Amino acid sequence: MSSNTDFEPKIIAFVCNWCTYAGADLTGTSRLKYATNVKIVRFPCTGRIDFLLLLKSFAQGADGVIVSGCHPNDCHYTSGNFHARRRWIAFRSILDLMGVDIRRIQYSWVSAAEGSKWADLVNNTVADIRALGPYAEYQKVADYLEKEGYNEEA
Amino acid sequence: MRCYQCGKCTAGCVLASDMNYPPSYLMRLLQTGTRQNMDKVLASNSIWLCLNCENCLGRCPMEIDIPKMMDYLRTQAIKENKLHPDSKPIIAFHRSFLDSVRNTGRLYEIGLVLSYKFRTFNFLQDLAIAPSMYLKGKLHLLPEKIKDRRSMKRIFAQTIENAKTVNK
Amino acid sequence: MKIGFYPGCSLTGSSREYNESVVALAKALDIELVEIKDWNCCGATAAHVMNEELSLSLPARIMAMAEEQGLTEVVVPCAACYNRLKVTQHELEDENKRTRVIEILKLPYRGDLKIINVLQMLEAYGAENIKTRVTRPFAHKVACYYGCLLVRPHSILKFDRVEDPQSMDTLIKGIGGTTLDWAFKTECCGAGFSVSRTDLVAKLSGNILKDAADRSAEAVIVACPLCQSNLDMRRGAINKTLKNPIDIPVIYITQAIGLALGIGAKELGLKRHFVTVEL
Amino acid sequence: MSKIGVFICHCGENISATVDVERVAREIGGMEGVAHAIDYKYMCSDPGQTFIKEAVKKYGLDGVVVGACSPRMHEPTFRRACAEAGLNPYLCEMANLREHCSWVHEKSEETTEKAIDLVKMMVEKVKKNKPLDSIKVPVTKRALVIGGGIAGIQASLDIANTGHKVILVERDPSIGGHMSQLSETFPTLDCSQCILTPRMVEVAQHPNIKLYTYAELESLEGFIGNFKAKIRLKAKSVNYSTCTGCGACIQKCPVKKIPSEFNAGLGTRTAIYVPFPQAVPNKPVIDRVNCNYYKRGACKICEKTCQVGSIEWDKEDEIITEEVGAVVLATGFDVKGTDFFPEYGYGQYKDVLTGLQFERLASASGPTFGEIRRPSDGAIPKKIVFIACAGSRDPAKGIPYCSKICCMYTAKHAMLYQHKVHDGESTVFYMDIRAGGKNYEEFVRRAIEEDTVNYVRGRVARVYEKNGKLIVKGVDTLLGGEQVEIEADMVVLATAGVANCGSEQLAQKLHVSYDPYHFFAEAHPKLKPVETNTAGIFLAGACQAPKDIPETVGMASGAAVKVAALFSNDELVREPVVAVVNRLAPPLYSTCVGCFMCETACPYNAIEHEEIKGRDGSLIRTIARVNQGLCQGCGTCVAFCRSKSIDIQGYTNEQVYAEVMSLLND
Amino acid sequence: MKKLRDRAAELLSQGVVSLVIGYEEGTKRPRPLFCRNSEGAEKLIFDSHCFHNLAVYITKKELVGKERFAVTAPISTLRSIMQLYVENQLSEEKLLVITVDLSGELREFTTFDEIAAYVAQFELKRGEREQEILSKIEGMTREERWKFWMEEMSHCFKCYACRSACPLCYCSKCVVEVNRPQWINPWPAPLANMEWHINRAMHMVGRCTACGACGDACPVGIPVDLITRKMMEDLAPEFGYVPGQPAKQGNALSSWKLDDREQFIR
Repeated sequence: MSSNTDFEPKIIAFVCNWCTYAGADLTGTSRLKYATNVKIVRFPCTGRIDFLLLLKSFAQGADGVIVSGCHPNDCHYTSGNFHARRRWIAFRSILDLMGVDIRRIQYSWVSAAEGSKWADLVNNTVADIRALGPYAEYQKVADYLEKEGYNEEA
Repeated sequence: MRCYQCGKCTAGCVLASDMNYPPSYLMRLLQTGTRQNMDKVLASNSIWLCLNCENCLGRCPMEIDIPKMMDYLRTQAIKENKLHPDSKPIIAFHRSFLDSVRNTGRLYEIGLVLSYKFRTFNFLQDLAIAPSMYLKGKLHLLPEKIKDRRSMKRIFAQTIENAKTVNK
Repeated sequence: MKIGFYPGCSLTGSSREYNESVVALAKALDIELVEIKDWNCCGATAAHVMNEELSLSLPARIMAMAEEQGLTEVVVPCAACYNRLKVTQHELEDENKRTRVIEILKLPYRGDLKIINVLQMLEAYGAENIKTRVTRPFAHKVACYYGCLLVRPHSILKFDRVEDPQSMDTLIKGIGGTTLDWAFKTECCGAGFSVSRTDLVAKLSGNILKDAADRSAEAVIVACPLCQSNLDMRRGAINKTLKNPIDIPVIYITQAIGLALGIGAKELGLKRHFVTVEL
Repeated sequence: MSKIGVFICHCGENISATVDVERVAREIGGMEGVAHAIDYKYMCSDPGQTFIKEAVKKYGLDGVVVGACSPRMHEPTFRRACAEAGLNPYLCEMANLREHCSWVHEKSEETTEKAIDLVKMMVEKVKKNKPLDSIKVPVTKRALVIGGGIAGIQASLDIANTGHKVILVERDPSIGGHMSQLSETFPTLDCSQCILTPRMVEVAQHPNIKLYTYAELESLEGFIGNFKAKIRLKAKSVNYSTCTGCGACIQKCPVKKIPSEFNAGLGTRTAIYVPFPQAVPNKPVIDRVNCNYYKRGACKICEKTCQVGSIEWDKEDEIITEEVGAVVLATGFDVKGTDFFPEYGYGQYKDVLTGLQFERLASASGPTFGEIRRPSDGAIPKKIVFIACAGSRDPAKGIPYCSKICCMYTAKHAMLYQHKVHDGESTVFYMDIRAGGKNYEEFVRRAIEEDTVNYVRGRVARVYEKNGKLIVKGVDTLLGGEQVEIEADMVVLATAGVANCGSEQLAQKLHVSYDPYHFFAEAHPKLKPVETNTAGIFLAGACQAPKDIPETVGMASGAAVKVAALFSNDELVREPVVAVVNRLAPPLYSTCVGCFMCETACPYNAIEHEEIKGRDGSLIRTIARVNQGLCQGCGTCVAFCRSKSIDIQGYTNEQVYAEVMSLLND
Repeated sequence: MKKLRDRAAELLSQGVVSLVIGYEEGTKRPRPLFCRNSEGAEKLIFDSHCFHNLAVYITKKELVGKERFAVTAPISTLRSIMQLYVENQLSEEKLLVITVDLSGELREFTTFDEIAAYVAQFELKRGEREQEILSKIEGMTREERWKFWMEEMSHCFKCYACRSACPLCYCSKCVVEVNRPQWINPWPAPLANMEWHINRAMHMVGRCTACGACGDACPVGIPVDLITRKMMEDLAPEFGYVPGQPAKQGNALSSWKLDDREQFIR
């Protein structure tokens, strides 16, 4: 599986506006390079990130997901990241119970000053997901869903 | 280790002035994490003079359990056989004490003292008070023994003696 | 009132008078003491210094026996035993340690036994009777000496105040005595070094006695056989380290209260002290 | 179908060097719903913006996506351009092609493809964007300042001097706070009262300041710009409009042995009293707990003495309501008493003092008129020991933090002592000397070098009394842990600064968060030190954490500027990025079921209960409603809502869903 | 039982309540009974077989109306009632709760504090069935768990019986019915089913009282109750909540602690 060197994972990053988005901006202004596989979706706060969005990402073909926000105590909204952290603890626990591969969701705290941490995070996550291979297990069921679903509707 | 060297333990320690290293200094030696300083600690008399009176723990702002640490260091010193001369009578006393408990289930004070004297060759010690102790009814000539002495043997076999064999 | 009783080794030997006074006082206060059958030594400092599992197993056996014999509350007059039992109970709240100790003991152990010291027993079950039965008020100025093992570690024992404790003072005041505000209430007397490092005991106990004497105490009141024997039996060695020899007696709280209730000096074991008691 | 205009910027060569911008524009131009797509050298330049404005008009665009730098850089620029062209600014979004793409990748096919994806994502988002109006909230231009210490005084004066009305509420009978109790101040040793009292008088006389002493905040409702404060005016039992402040009643009051709060318990006061001679207002109140009349129903000597008949026995507490637009919290701190320390005698030794008590001894207005004398016997102490970090930096005592001011005031105390008792010996036991501040380190060195204060590094284990002396058992850790024993005549504990009593309840009344030690929490530890997480409520001084006078005054002025800035607008205009609870036609009204889990999740207390009532006035349902004045737009409630009944404007469920799907569906 | 019937009849005839929700004998097991008059109360039963969670009915406005009503509640129902109260769905004025305690005595609760105190004596334990299946799942590898649940999910035909049976699924519009965007596809297919159950478990964090009603209701026997149950067992101690006890500072997900676990965060 990991020998599949042609495999380019699709990874979506869900980040907060105030820390990680700004941190990724700093990666840019510092001209640090990272893999193109990751695309950033901006949220006001990690507290806003809906767990269903992560599920939908996998269903629609993502191989990995990054969720990142402000370090504890640095949240622009004081406690959004704390709420998010709890939600993730619960989410991970449920996913693990259901047998979803939780290694494919990488959580992180990246501050507005951690441009290089963001680059490292992206590169490491891409490497990790590449080693895990495509999330075929999930996507297979997703494809099945589409066919079955439409059939039923028809 | 959380010690920030305020020194409050040393300030309140009743035997700090008799120790090679007072408690706070000892904490600092441990904090460095070097083998060299660990050896210094194990070979010091501080760990043997500590009375476990717990004044230091009671007052420590960081709630560091120094007495417990001393317990550990003493076990370690015995294990590594790095013993300060001051430890000899103290260990001898403790061993004699435990021997008595192992054999009878209770402490046999005369037996303890005799055994201690054999261990230390300090035959003259306390000769002065023994007769008056006897006269005041404070010494039993025969040991009191509990019935279930087998369980004592088992407890000792599974704890302290077990630990010794492991160490060998 | 019926209550479990663990005398411990000292009370059967070098500190017989403590035992005698506890028993005599309990009788006078209508408290029935039920001695734990076939009790063993708590291991004292020796076990604690030499091996942790041993230091937990010995007290655990005592408590397991008490539980087995249907006792729910046990009074432990010796401060050292009291401390070992309480600390063991606390340590055995840890699942792993408890399992291991039960395995060694081959006895069931619940850990819900209530362990109290003599002061707690007198406070809880004797206070009223003492008040009404005092026949010979204890009109003396004394220094109450608590030592280490009765009050520390506070987080586990949860007894009295950690510095400047008051419970013994309250009892003494209750029988008409005056107590000193002094500095060495909870300083260490040298405890288990009595035999192995008599020199250090002489020094530490000397400091204690000197402060009490400086403040003109007529006696030192204690609730621990180790403290008593160091301050009393080792007086010769102590006085050698001091400029002026000190002759104030060291008596147990149970003896002091016993005297106030009119119990005889012999019954209270006062004749067994090295320093003559004339109170 | 949407008509979206897409504008791809080269950013000179910053983007075009690695991204094939023409291809991006070309491919995006073919997307469904895109009416117009171009690339240009500098979109943010005047000509670039003109392209956008003209395209909006020419193609009748209903959405704009600018693929350029980070939105954190130029989003306001492009939104303004759209607004000028008549397009609602919230229909314009930016794709971050520079920081998140061209600068972080090499020139390659993938880089261009990623750029296309990023633009596509924003096109899909914009399709779901809705025109939004910025939120306007009216502002009541009066401020409420709670606490009349130096922080409250400074904040009140600064706000009042900008021409706005201020209501200053003080719990005690006089303003002045702890600063009025201090003797001299570090590092200049100027007299505290001399610099403070003119400010106190200024407060009393300022036409813009309404002063309520002996009063406490009862409740606060509303939100930024629109608060309603209920204030309890405690019964003073003295009519201040007739009282002349002559003080005759105080002279005659028979209850004289009440420990004086102002003198930190070292002096006494009467039951009818003015806390100190320079008090503002300088009129007495009756302490009903200690007054003979209130205790036993007889006495009334003060009434007989009063020439103008100002005593009001039956006066009751009064509750008034004030409407204000902003609140400054300046409730200050307190210090731990000596009874907090078992090892230093549980407070039973009279000559073991707190730092604040020592201030009173050293103060010319204090019980000893500035002479350092022992409270026990009035003797001048020849040996004095100062113990720093008493309670502070002591996790075992529940106070792990550094109280910050003690190092400096202890140095000051030792210095004052040496100045007053020339043959005295002073020792300071310390752990570290924290003297960060202008002229602070120099001040401490002066105490050590010129005033020969003996600094010993180590903590004190015990203090006990023997033969009228206090035996201090300390240690010198710099000598490897050598024990140091001092027979002192007086011991001064630099006890920890703690939150004022009642600060927790006050914080709850105001919905302001607080730390585990009950100090009020600032909105951001670095960038918002005077704001709280409740908009419109600001912090000044030691109620936020222990701090010294210059810092307190600086913070108070900072809070005042925040208030003045708020008051410079008639209306508050806010970004419409706020949460909204959906509303539907009856009988549903909303999909919200009123579980109010969002209420506990909201960091800003912006969730309100809205009662939906039928025509007959009967309650049909209670649902959540977001107060747009309080909501800051974090969206935590949105992710939390099970029935998706709350959404957040600008980041709606539809928008973010469309973004994610656009990245994956191909 | 007699006492219960008498009391219910009394409450109804005196007009204290207008409705008593309880149990009556059913074909296989007791079924819910809604009695509005004292005659109906004669059919009431209450014993250890009455485990159907009646709390599911008490949020149904069309059923309970505006008058005060009573519900006979075994322990699982009491836990659900507490949770509904925490979520502002019940008021003390409208609800009278009756239970039969271990000694067979009738107990009536008029305040939620009383219920909480009563419920606190009962420990929430795994039954034999739960223990058996959960220990099997706990012993599986991640891949095996995925296979296990996919197999189970392939039977699900989205009848939403689990939702209807759950007292805490009282939303007027469920997320599966929200179609802008369509978060979860409403048709039955393994992934949509999986998403639905993950979503259901997430919605139950800090709320599920492990009554088992959802699993009981499933017509094809998927152990859906064990998803929420296991979640509850894993998270309740960590987040500091106890099913059936009022949450002290809000729900487990709407509150947080500074030292919440975060070793999984890079």
